[in-house]
Amino acid sequence: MPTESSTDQSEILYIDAISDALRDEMRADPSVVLMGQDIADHGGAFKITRGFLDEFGDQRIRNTPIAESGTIGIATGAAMLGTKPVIEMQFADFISCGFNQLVNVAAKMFWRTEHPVPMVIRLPGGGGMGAGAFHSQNIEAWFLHTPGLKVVTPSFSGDAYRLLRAAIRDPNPVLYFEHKFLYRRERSAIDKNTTPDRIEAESNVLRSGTDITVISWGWMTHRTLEAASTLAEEGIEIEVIDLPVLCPLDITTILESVERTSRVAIIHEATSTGGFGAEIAAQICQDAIWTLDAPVLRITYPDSPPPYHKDLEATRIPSAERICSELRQLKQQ
Amino acid sequence: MPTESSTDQSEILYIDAISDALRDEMRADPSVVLMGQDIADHGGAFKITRGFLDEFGDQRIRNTPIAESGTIGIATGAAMLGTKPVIEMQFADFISCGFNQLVNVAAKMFWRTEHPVPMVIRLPGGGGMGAGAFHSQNIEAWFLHTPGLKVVTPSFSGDAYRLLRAAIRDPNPVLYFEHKFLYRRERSAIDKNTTPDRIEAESNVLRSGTDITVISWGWMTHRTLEAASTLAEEGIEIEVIDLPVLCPLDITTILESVERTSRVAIIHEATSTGGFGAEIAAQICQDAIWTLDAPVLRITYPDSPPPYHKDLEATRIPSAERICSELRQLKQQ
Amino acid sequence: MRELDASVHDSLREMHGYMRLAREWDLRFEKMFRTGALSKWYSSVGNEATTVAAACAIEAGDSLLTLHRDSGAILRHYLDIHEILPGLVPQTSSGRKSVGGDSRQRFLRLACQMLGRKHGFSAGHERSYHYNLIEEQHGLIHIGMISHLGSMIPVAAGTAFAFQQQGNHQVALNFIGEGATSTGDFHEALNIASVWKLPFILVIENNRWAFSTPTSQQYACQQLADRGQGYGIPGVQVDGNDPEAVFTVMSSAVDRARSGEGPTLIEAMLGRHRGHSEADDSLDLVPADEQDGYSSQDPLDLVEKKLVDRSTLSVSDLAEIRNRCASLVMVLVDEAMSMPQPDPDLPRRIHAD
Amino acid sequence: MRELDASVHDSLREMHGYMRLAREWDLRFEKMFRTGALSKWYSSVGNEATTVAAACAIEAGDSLLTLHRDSGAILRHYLDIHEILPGLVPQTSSGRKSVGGDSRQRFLRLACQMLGRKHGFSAGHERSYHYNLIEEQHGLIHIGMISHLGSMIPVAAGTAFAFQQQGNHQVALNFIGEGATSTGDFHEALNIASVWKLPFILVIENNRWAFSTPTSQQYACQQLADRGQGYGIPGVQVDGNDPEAVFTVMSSAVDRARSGEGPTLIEAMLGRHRGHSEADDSLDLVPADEQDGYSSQDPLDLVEKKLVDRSTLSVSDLAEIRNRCASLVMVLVDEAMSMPQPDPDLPRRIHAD
Ligand SMILES: Cc1ncc(C[n+]2csc(CCOP(=O)(O)OP(=O)(O)O)c2C)c(N)n1
Ligand SMILES: Cc1ncc(C[n+]2csc(CCOP(=O)(O)OP(=O)(O)O)c2C)c(N)n1
Ligand SMILES: [Mg+2]
Ligand SMILES: [Mg+2]
Repeated sequence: MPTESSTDQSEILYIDAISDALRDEMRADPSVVLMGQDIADHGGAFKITRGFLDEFGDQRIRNTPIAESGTIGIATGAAMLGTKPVIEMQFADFISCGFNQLVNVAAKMFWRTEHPVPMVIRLPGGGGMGAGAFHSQNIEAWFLHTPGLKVVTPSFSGDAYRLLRAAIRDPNPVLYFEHKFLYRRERSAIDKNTTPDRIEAESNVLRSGTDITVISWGWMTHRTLEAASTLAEEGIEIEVIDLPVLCPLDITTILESVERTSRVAIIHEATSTGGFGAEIAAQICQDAIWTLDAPVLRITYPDSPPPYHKDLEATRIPSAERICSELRQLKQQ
Repeated sequence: MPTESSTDQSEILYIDAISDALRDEMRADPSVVLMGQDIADHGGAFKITRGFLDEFGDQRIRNTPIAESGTIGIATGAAMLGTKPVIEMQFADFISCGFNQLVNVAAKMFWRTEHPVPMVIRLPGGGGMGAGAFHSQNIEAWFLHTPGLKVVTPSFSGDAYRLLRAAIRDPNPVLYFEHKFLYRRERSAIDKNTTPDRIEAESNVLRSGTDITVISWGWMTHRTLEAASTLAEEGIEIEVIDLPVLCPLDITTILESVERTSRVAIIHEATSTGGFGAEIAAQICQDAIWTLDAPVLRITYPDSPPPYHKDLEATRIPSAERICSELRQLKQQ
Repeated sequence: MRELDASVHDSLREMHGYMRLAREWDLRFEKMFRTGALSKWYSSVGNEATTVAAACAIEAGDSLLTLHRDSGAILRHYLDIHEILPGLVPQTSSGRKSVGGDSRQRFLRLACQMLGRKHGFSAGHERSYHYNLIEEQHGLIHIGMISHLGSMIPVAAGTAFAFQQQGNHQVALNFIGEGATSTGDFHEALNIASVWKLPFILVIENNRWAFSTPTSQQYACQQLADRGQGYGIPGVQVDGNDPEAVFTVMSSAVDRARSGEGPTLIEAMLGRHRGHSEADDSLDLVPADEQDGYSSQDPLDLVEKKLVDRSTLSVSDLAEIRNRCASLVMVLVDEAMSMPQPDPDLPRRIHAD
Repeated sequence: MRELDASVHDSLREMHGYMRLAREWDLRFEKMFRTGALSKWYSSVGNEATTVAAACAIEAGDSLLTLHRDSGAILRHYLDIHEILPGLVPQTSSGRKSVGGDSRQRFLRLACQMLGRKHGFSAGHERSYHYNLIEEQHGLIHIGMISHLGSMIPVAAGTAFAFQQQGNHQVALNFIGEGATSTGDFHEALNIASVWKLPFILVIENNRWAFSTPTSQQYACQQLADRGQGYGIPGVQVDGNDPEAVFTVMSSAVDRARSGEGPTLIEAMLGRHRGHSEADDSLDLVPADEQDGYSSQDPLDLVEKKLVDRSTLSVSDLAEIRNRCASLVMVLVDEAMSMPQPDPDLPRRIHAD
C-alpha cells in the first residue's frame, strides 16, 4: 500500500510517488476521474490505485471494459465538459489501440476549435523485465511527432509526483510515461509543496561536467548517472541532463551545456531510427554545430521489437558498460 | 480512364502510373487482391481502380466496410497464407484507425515468427488541396520509427510505377505514400520493363550541384527542383536528392553528396518535430559532421495540423520561394 | 414516454419550419458549389426530418454531436426560429425552449464557417461542419465532427459521461451514417455506454449508401437496430422521413437516458437523395428506380403534404414559408460572402495555456 | 450437422486423453512457476473441454489462432496422441485425422518455447504462446497471439479470407476471452467476415472474468451470443465444460463455414479456476462460493465422471492415463530445461529478404 502518510521531502518509491500524486490531486479536485482496466477493486496491474475505490467510490474510479479507443474517446468528450479524466493504460504498448482517438481527436481539438482537452494518459512503459515485444516498448517518439500533445517522462520520484499533478492540471492532453523498471527501484525525495499547474519545458542538470553532455530520460538517466560516476573515476567528466518533459522541450539548457562541453550524446531506450534522439541531435546540429568537437552520438535500442528472453533483451538496452565505452570513444574523437 | 495502352517509356500521369502498376501486377500475379473502401464499382475515391472490377471480378477487388483496423488485420492474415493484399486507404490519414494492426501485428510478425507478411498499403497523402486537417497529413515518420515496415514515397511517375510493383512483390508490409497533389500534375516517362521484386534503399540524384545538397521526397521534391532552377540562375548550384524510398534509407548517397557540397538541407511537408528530417540530420551529424560548412537545415511544415483555408495552408507548406530564400541564407553561412 | 406536444399541429409546423430552413440552406450551398463558389459540399437534403425531430427532443444543456448531413439538427439547436423568422410558426408550438443568445449572429457565423471566413467558428482553420460551438451561458453544447468516421461516437458518449459524473440530467445526442457502424469505435463506445448506463442516444442516419457502398456490402444483419441487443440496450428502427415518428422514438430514448437507464440506438431509415458529396458521381450507382423511391419519399414533401392534408397550412402558406426561409439564407450567405478571409499571419496556438 | 463419431464413447475417450494431457501440461508449468523456474504463467486449467473439443472439429489444413488459455487446442492440433502415448486411447476413436510430422519433436519444441529456449519456435524472442507454427507439408497452420487483445480476430478472419480466395474449403478457428469482445477489432472483424461470408469461427471462452473485471463491468447484454444477430450470423451459447456439447456446436459451425455460409460466433461458458496469471492475486476477487461452483464443474472431473458412469473407463484406467500424461510432460519439460538458452549474439532480421 502506498505510504499514505508520506510527508514533505520524504524519500519514497517512484511507484508510490505516482500513487500519491493521483490521490492528492483527486482529493484536491473533485472533477478528477480515473479510468482504466482493473484499476478499481484490483487497484490496477501495478496496484497504483489500491485503496482508491474505497476512498473515492466507483463513480470516480472507473474500471473500463477492454477498449482503449473507446476509453480515450470518452475521456476526451468528458474533458471538454469539465471533467478531468486520468486514464491508466495497463501497459503503454496498448495505446496503439486508441491511437486515432489520441492523435486525431484529442491532440488536434484545441488547435481546431480552441476548446481545451485537459486529460492525462498514464503509460507504464519500457523494458528490462523480460516482458517481451508487447509489454516493453518505448513509443514516445510517435507522440512527439503529433502536434497538440504534451509528453512527460519522469526519471525520479520527485518529478514523477510533481509532474503528474501538473499534468492533471494542465489544460492539454498529456502523455505521462512512467517507467516500470523504476517503480520499485527508484526511491528519492519528493516535495509535495511545489505543484505547478502546467507542464512546461524543463530539464534537470543532474551532474555538471566539462567533457561530454549526455541527454537522457526515464530509466536511461539512471544508467547514464551510473556510467558518469564510473567515467569520473577515469577523469572523464560528464554533464548529465535529464529530460522529465520531452514536449515542450527545454532545448536552451541543452544548447548551453553543449556549448560548454563541445561533445554530446543522447541516450534513449527507444529504437534508433526516428527516435526522439534524432530530433534533439538535429536541433543541436542546426543551432550549436560550431561548438561541437565531435559528431553527435546516439546510444539507443537497435531497430527491433523488444525480445522476450532476458539475455536477449539485455544486449539491446543500453547498459552502463556500453554507455561508458561509447562515451570513452566519443571523448577521444 | 487510365491509359490501358501506355507503352514502355511513354510519359504518363502519376495517377495513371499507380493504376497501371496495380493492373499490371494483378495480371501478372493472380494472388494479388485489392481491398479498400469504394474501390469496386466506383473505382476508388480517386478512380485509380476504375475498370478493375470488370477485369478482375469481385473476389479480387473487394469493397470493404468502413473498418481500417479490420481490413489491415484481414490483409495480414491473408498475406501469411499466400494471398497478396494491396489495401487502398481512402486517405492516408485514416490509417490511424488501423494503427495497432499495422505496428503491432503486421510490422512485428516477421521478426517475431520469421513468417513473412507480403502486403502493401497505399496511402494517398499530403496537402495543397485545401482539404483540411484530416485529408492532408504527412505521417510517414510514425512508421519510420516502427521497425518491420518499409516506406515508399515516390515523386515521379516512373518511380510510382516501378516501386508499386516492387512493393507488391516484396515479402514485407510496405507503406506506399502517394501524393494526391501530384496525381494529375506530375507526368513523366515510365519504364515498364524494369520491375524489381524488392523495395531496396534507393535515391535519385536529380540534379548535381556543388553548393548545397538538398534532400526531399514526394511533392517537396518538385518544389525543390523549382527552387534549384531559380537558384541556378543566381549561380547557386543545388544537388537535389530525391528519396523514393525512406525505409530502407540510402544514407550512402546522401553522405557522399554532403561530402562534396558541405552544406545540406532537408525539406519535407511533414511537421518538423520528430519528422524524418530529424533522422537524416542526425545521421549526417553522426557520420559526416566534419564535412559541413554550415548547420544542417530543415525546411518543413510548422508543428500544427493542416489548416483548411487555402491561404492558411499555403503559408505552412514550404514554397519554392521559401526554399530559395532559406537556401540562399544557408549558402551564406 | 413523452407525447407529442398537445398542439400536435403546431409542433409539426415548427418542425417543418426548421426542416424547410435546413433545406433552403443546403440548396443554397449546392448552388454555390455548382457555380464554383465552393469547392466541396456534403448535402443534408433528405435528412431533415430525422435531424430536426431528433434535435427537437433534446433541451438546452444537452450535448449535440453532428456529422456532415446534420444541418437540420444544428439549425434547430442554434436558432430561435421566432427570433429570426418572426411569425413563421406559432409561438405556442414548441415542445422545446430555444437556447438563448443572438440567433442571427450565430447563423451568420455558421455561414462564415461554411465559407472558411474569418468570422466562422474556426476562423478558416477547419472545414464546414468540423468545429465546435459551446456557449455555456446559453446551454449550447455542439461538438462538430472530425473526418474519421466513428471517432466522434466515444466523444459523444464522453459528454454523456461528464453529465453523469456531474449528476445533472442532461443527455448526449450523436448522429452517424450507417457506414460508420462498421467502425470499432461504434462498438467500443456503445458497449461502454451501456455498461456505464450513460445518457447517450446514437441516431444512425441509414441512407442505404456509404459513398459508393450499399448496405449489402457494409453489414449483413437484418437491420442495424438489431445491434442494440448485443449491448443490452433498446435498438429501434424508425421511418426517418417522418418527423413525428422520429420525435416519438427520440423522446422515449431521452426519457430513458435522463432517468439513468442508459443509451438507446436508433436507426432512422432515409433515402439517398444526393451523391456522397456534390463533387463526385457516386449517385450514378444508385439504380434509377431506387432513386425514384427516395424522391417520392422526400421528407419535406411528405411533411408538407401532411400539413396540407390536416389543413394546418395551405399550399400558399407553404410557398411563403419557403420564400422567407430562402431569402433569409440568401441574405446571410451573401453577408458571409462579403466578410473577410482569415488572416494567414494570425498565429494559432497548438496548446492551451 | 455432423454427428458425434459413431463410437461416441471412443470419441469422448480421445477428447479426454487430450484434455488430460493439457491439464498435466498446465499443472507442470504452474508448479514450475511456484518454484521460481518460470517468471509468469497463464493457466489453461478449466478451458480444456472447450479448446480440445473445438480443435477436434477442424481438420488438417484449417487454421488455428489461439490465445493464452488454449493449450488444449494446441496439443490437439499438433500431436498424434497415438504416436506419443501409444494405446492411451483407441485407434478407432478419432473423428479427425491428426496432422503428420513428428509429434514428439513438436511437443518438445513447444516446451522449449514456453521456457524461452533456443529450440523454441521463436528461439527465445517471444514469450509462451506468442509464436507461429506453420508446417505447410503437414497442413499445420497455427498462428499464435500478440498481447493486444482482439488483434488476432481480424488476422484469423484473414486466414479464412485466404482460404476463400484460394477456393479451398478450409476454415479458420479463433479463440478469445470474453474480455476481448469489448475491443473494436472484435466488431470490425465479425462484421467484415459476415459480409464476405468468410469461413470463420470465433469461440469466446467466457470464464466470467477478465483479469479482475467481472462480466457485469465488461458488457451489459444478456449473453454475448446475442451479438451474432447484429452481424447476421448464428450466435450460440454452449456449456464450455461439456466437450460433447462444444463438439456438436462446433461441428455445425464448421459445416456452415465449409459450405460457404459464413462465420459463427460461439460463446462457451467456463469457470474461472485460476487467477489472471499465476503471478497476481486477482483470484481473490472471485467470491468463494462462485469459485466453488466452478470447481464443482471442473471439465476434467465432469468428463471423467461421465466416462466412469458410462462404464467406458474405470477409475484405475483414469489414474493410469493421468500418470502416463504426467510422465510424458515431465520428461519433455525436463528435456527442454536441459536445452540451450538462445544465443544473444545471433542476429535476427527485421525484414524478410
Ligand atoms: C475512418 C474513415 N474511413 C473512411 C472515411 C472516408 N469516408 C468519408 S464519408 C464515407 C462514407 C460514409 O457513409 P455513411 O457513414 O453511410 O454516411 P453518409 O455519407 O451516407 O451520410 C467514407 C467511406 C472516413 N471519413 N473515415
Ligand atoms: C488491448 C489490450 N488491452 C489490455 C490488455 C491487458 N490484459 C491482458 S489479459 C486481460 C484480461 C483478458 O480477459 P479475457 O479476454 O476475458 O481473457 P481471460 O484471461 O479471462 O481468459 C487484459 C485486460 C491487453 N492484453 N490488450
Ligand atoms: Mg450512408
Ligand atoms: Mg475471461
